[in-house]
Amino acid sequence: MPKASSRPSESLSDDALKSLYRQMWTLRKFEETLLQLSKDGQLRGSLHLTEGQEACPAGACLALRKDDAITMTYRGHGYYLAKGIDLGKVLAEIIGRENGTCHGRGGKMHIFDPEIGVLGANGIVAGGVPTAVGAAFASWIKGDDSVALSAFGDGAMNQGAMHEVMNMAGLWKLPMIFFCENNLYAEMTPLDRSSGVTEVHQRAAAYGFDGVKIDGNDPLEVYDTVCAAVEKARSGGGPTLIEAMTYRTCGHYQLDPGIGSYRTKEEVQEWKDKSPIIRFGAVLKKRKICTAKDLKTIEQEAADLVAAAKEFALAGPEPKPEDVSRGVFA
Amino acid sequence: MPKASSRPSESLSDDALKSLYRQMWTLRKFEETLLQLSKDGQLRGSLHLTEGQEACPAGACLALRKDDAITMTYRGHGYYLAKGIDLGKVLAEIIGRENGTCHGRGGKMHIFDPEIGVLGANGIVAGGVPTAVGAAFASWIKGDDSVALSAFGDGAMNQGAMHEVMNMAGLWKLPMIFFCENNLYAEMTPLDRSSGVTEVHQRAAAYGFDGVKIDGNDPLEVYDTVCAAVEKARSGGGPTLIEAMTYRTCGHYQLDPGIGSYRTKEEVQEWKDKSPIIRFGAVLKKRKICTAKDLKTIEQEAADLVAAAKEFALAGPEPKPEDVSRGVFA
Amino acid sequence: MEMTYSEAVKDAIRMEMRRDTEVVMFGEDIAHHGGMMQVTKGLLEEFGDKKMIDTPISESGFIGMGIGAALRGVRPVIELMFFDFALVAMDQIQNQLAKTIYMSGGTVQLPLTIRTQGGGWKGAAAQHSQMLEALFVHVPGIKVVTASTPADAKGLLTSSIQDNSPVLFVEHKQLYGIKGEVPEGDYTVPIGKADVKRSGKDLTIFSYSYCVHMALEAAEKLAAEGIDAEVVDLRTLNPLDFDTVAESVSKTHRAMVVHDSHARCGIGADLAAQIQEKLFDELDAPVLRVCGLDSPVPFSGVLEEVMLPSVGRVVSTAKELVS
Amino acid sequence: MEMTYSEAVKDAIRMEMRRDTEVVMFGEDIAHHGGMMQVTKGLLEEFGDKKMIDTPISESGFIGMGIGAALRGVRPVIELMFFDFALVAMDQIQNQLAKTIYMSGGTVQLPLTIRTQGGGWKGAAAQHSQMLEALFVHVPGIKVVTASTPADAKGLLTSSIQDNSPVLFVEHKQLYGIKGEVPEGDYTVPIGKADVKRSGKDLTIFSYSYCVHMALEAAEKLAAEGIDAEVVDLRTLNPLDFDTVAESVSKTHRAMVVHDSHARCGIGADLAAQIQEKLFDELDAPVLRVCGLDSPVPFSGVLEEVMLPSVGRVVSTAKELVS
Ligand SMILES: Cc1ncc(C[n+]2csc(CCOP(=O)(O)OP(=O)(O)O)c2C)c(N)n1
Ligand SMILES: Cc1ncc(C[n+]2csc(CCOP(=O)(O)OP(=O)(O)O)c2C)c(N)n1
Ligand SMILES: [Mg+2]
Ligand SMILES: [Mg+2]
Repeated sequence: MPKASSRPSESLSDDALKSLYRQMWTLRKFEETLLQLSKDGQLRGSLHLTEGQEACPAGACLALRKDDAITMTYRGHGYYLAKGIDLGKVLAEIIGRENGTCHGRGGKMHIFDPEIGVLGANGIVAGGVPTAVGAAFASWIKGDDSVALSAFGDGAMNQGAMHEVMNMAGLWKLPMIFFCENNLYAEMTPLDRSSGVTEVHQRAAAYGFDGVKIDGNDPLEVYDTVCAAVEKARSGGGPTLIEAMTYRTCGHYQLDPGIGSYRTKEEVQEWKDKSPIIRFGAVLKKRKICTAKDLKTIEQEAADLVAAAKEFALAGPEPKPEDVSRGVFA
Repeated sequence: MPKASSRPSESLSDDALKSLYRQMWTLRKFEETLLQLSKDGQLRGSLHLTEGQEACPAGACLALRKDDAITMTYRGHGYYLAKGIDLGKVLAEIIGRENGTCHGRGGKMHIFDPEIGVLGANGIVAGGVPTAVGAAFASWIKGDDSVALSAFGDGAMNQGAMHEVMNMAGLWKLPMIFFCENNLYAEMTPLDRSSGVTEVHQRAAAYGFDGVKIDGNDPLEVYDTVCAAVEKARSGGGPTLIEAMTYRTCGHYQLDPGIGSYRTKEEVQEWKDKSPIIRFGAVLKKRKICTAKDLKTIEQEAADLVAAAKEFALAGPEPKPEDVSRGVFA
Repeated sequence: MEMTYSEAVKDAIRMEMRRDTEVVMFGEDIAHHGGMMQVTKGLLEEFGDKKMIDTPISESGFIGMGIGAALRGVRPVIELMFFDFALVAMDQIQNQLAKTIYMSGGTVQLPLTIRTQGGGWKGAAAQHSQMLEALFVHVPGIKVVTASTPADAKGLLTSSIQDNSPVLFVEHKQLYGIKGEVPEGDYTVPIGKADVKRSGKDLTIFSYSYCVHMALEAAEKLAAEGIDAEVVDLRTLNPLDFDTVAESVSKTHRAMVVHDSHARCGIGADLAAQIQEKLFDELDAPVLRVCGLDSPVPFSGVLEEVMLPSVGRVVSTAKELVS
Repeated sequence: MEMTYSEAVKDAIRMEMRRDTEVVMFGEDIAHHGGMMQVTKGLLEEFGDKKMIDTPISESGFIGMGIGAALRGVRPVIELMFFDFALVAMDQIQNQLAKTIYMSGGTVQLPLTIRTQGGGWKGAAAQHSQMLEALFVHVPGIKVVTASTPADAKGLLTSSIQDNSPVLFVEHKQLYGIKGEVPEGDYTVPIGKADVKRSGKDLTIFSYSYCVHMALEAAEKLAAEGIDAEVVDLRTLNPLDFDTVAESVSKTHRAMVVHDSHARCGIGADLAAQIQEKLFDELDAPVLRVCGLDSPVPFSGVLEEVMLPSVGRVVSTAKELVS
């Protein structure tokens, strides 16, 4: 597939662009808060942050309708946030409270909110992709025009389940967007040590649909590309594999420094300079949509949103021990 | 990959060519015997015959050394025969006798003879492919020059495990030959209803190695192609995916008429006319290597081999009931 | 109306597809061919190819897709051709399907039925003969349902399809041909209820699926020798109807379990553990088991015969129990 | 020499790799990074990249490849990062690996060890906390080995690597940091032998892996109340050392089982069934169980705490048992 030729992003209003910027900051502030909560011992277990990859979820979800479906990974905070999940409730979930999105049962790797099409973050690499393809399958069966998007990493390309559902998506021309965040590493393993073909988007040819490689650190390019894929999907044109080039400037999880053993300081710094938030801020300034002060204000708005969410979450009750077995079945 | 440009088959002696012809007849006679045993109630369970596909195993195994490894499917009789398994013992196995290759425990879907590199027929679609890739992996680890070949059907291309090991074979350039017998159907499902890309060999590009499509009903073309792939593999050039176009002129298993519900009489007849045995016999005649009478003689030799094997097998004892739990562990 | 088990299964699917337009079937060769066991023959013609869908050989993929479809208003009935093939899809079944409702905090429903068949005595060897129900009882989140008669097959499969949680409905190779009276029209049998298939007072034989018939046959033989066996068909293995189990054991004070799957960590072990734990004082003898031996299913008929349970083993174990 | 469990595991691998050039390790991030649990750190430097191999995230593929490699003179030691991920590779583990020796009629050897780790109490939730050993005991063909101490870890992993049958060696998240005396140099502990970790006369607590420590702690508490508990570490779950089990039960006449995996069709059920079956007359009370509850592992700490066993539950169950 050639890169998106139409640029729907050009018709985004100034407000929409600002809101996109705010979305990325919200994610960043959200994750900073999670990290702090983890350090404070109020958040259990490992935490997979998105730092440096914010343009992917923000740009992709802006191209989706509320009734479109998404699935994502343990590194999926950005997607459900941008899809419109309640910030307070999801933060409560991540600290295991009863007022959380999933009443504290799921936790940060397992966020569901089907009302807005959030069909699960996932702890198994590629594990949630079939769910999304199943949602696209449902649209195809019922003949409605909703689409599904699944976000996953470059490492997920080598799981069997991914292959199986890509084939079926291609076979039936399902309204599906495979959104690969190629951040060049799977945990500590660089792409060229896990796959003979490092041009991930080329895999699409094996399934008879289009693959495209884009700058995943430009939220507008992400938005335009997903818009094109969505349009194609809604009109029966079948799936698209998008390879969004990006980089996590943090470690794989909170205890991984992310620098030293498998990535050099220079490499990480290079990508920090290409951080989507900084870059997009510069664009907004250059296009005179925001002053430096406006940008600060937006950042602050994001921080305030997250602060309120944190307050809500921390005030939430713990689940009741006697309810432990509730919800094994519907 | 372009089709094999060198034609090692041109230097096969007349005897070797005759033996190739005999090999195909041996398989045919072997399977006719199995079918008869099944009808007579002396062979249990379902039986997946190769009728019409004989050129694939005969041509492919001729290109292998004894110390090369193979795996195959439930429709794999041709491979272990051509690899040199003891005919009597394997027939004994298929009727469940103690003197069978696997002492009657494995049965027809599970034939092992590691002495000659036979690492298992398999009941799970694509289930044995990782074993073969593992054998290639062992060669790579140990730095020896043996190769591995796995034979499977078009339907197997859509299993996750296949994808995973193709990627690793490509990544490490393992000495591996993926041999796909594209007989256009998986059970009763035609290829174009199971895959968006019906040109199976094109899938190889997704893993960074060569794919080639050949006439799988011509044993010499099969031989030449496998020779080229083996040479490449032995010299560190990595894997090849061979898509051998063929057709089973019988049913999927002994109770499937194979005509009517999912394939027309005409379609099947068309392929019967292209039967590799008939075609190759005509070549031998045309090249004046055999007279019509010679061909009959060879057919008879094959029949005699199988008859002797049958006699051996039927004379074998049943396993002892009290030994049922023998061999769960080594 | 008399019909075969296979017809009863089809009847349930057909009626549910007619009643509820959300019901969609998919699996390998189920539509055009009507299924390897021919259970779904004719349904494509009636319901069309957006309701009866042939899939590629991608069990992990299409079972996983069932989850997404179920979360989006489809009620999938998936045919898994052989029980053994569940293993290629195990992550999607046990890490995803079984955990989704719980992980969502009970905020989603997941109406999905997997129909499959297992069992031996066919010379199908180690990879086509397994009964793996214990694996699905061990990992919580999926209801595990079996049926030994055509009527139960219709009633329980109907309930399974109507259920809003994932159900694994396990059929058996040896059962498709058996005949029995099946109620016409709407007919459900509740999930989670065992059934006393034969009443008796000297001991209870617990079983399910095909082995119920083995137990009933053994009970007749025992009756001829003056031993009166009760036969309880557990039917649903998860959730287990322990009330019925307890009632029977409290009456007979002697219990055994018969199944063709492996013994270790099997359903018989589970039941024996629960019975002795909760009804220790009721027991006049240990709970005994007649199960498949702990080896893969051998190909040889002679070996398969001894590896799997038999009426003879059931009878002799029952005698040991009452002696 | 005192070392951590994690160091003991590494010691076993390193010694076997030095001793036997056929031993090769592979898995995700095990070579360059030294493993997510850092167990294999430094081995790449010593043995090179044809002995210590990082794989893609393709568990089904590389475990399957282990089979072929093992049949061709390699002795693979495969790291499966989390026990939960066994489910993506289940066909290769249970339909292939577990059955190959039997299906070959015992004509092949299959020396392959899968090392993995499970267990909760970490807030890792439903897909990263499972102990799935019962699934692998149910389907025959794989030896299932656990170790609760650093010494056992070294001795049993060494035996596992030397074994010519497939072994699943199950470690536990909670164990890596514990310290203990470990014999230097060659040291093996035989597969198939349980170990009395504490001798007692009033009841026996059977356990394995991390929960052994819970049982020992409970035993101390019980001792303070005048109850003398024996603690038997089963260590190998398949094949099971029933002789040691029987010896202990014949002494104490009261038994219970503690594990953190699910109860239904679990190891505790299996053991309870066997004990009551074979030692009915020895038992003064039913065999009781303290297990993980039959729900997925919840994320919330409050819930995880009650879902998993605890010293408190072990103590109170033990008291119930002797009362
Ligand atoms: C089936 C499975 N295998 C291994 C893991 C452990 N694991 C968690 S994240 C990860 C790396 C994934 O890399 P990638 O898909 O590139 O996503 P990224 O983390 O870079 O966003 C691995 C191996 C897992 N969760 N599931
Ligand atoms: C994992 C798995 N799924 C389904 C089956 C049932 N099955 C046996 S053969 C077959 C068709 C395979 O087709 P193909 O790979 O083209 O090989 P062919 O039979 O045509 O030689 C199927 C679906 C199986 N054995 N294993
Ligand atoms: Mg990545
Ligand atoms: Mg085929």
